[in-house]
Amino acid sequence: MVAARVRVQEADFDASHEIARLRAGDPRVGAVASFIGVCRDLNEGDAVATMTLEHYPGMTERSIERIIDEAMGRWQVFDALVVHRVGQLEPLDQIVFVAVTSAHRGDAFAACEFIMDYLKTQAPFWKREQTATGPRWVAARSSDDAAAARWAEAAIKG
Amino acid sequence: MVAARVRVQEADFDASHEIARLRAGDPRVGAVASFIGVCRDLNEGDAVATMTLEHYPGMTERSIERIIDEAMGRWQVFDALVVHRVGQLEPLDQIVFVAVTSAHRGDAFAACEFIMDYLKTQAPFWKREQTATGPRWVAARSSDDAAAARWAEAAIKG
Amino acid sequence: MVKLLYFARLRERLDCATESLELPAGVSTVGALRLWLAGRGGEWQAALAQDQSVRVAVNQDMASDATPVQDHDEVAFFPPVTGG
Amino acid sequence: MVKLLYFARLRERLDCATESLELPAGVSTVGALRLWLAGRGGEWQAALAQDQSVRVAVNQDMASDATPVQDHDEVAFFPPVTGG
Repeated sequence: MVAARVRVQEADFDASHEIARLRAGDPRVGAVASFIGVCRDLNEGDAVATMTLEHYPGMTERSIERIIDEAMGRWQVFDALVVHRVGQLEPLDQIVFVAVTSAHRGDAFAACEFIMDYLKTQAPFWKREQTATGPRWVAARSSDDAAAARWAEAAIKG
Repeated sequence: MVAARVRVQEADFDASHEIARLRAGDPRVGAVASFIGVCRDLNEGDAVATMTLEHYPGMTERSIERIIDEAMGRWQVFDALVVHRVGQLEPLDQIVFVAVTSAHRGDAFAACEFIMDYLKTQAPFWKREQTATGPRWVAARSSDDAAAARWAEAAIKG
Repeated sequence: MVKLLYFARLRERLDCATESLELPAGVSTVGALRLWLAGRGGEWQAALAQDQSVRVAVNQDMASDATPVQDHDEVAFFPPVTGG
Repeated sequence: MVKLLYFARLRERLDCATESLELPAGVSTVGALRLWLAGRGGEWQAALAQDQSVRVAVNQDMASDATPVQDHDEVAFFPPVTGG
């Protein structure tokens, strides 16, 4: 049985549940690195009331699958999972979950951070924030490009 | 109210619950990096039936507190938690949990991995494995020393 | 026909989420298609101008100006992504 | 008196988890104390010899051979740690 490695959904997720499923019955797993991205109440200095996440159905899943494949080629990892929420979210809400299982922690950490860095620059999601002065589309950050570039020359092939 | 940043316990833990507590009510948190160390069924090529974790009560908590302080001095993080189990464990059991909250993912990932790397070489825990040929104390790994050393010159002061 | 998709700020500016288009004569790359669409003028000109940060995907793979476009392709235009 | 603690493999080899000891004359550092304990011979000599990987903590801080030891200190001897 192969569970989906990528899910895009409106519903919230439970980290423990996802991790338990990811490593279920695999006694080779010694390390699980995971990441949760959370909706903040402040962005670029402005209070954020709500946020809406739009995506490109089909391409989103496809691009994240490719990022996971790339991570699994670079590091010794057993499995990986990405859950990304779309729709309307509020401060304190969970947005994204990435988990990676491996025999050893170094590979798990590296693959997990790599997946997040690439997701931030490659996966077609767009955030629109509701602030006191009205809605605005969140601008891409050059620091995210820099974070992804740090993983080096071997780009993800289209 | 300040919750303990370090817990040493026989009981299992729930990652979602710990993460929710760690970031409860703090809308500045945008990133939660976490790690779970898991008991494998194989070590150094031998099947492991059970494992017993011994520690040095008092010094354990103290040394991990110091590691967390060091991490919080190096990176912009809001809070961190370490839960480490002791007593008898079996393959698939969770051993250790580290979680770090931050505004941004880079700091959260770095601090989380730093804490794990230092914990592996600085915190007084010892594993004894039960294998087919009897019990044995797990040997320290030079790769763990190397992982900790990579975080550079500034050693944690005694 | 090619299927065109617009996302996020670009969708709002153009007031268009999707359209079907008979590939214009002489248009066989992403760059040429973008130029042709900008030629519609108004918001299309402003939003798709070369100095705008517009990303393009062909059949759900990231593309560049040189990427070929042919009949039945799905071509999406969108701003730099901001998920995660 | 100093309180001495032994952990893990060292505790098992020495068959001793903890003891109280009147600090011997002339013993004022971790290195000197370890040497004095090794002088008990047998397993003590074997387990605490200089070529053994033994870690020492004084009052729950990691110590080196040069770390001072004085009355009322808690001194722990143990193998390299293997938690996590």
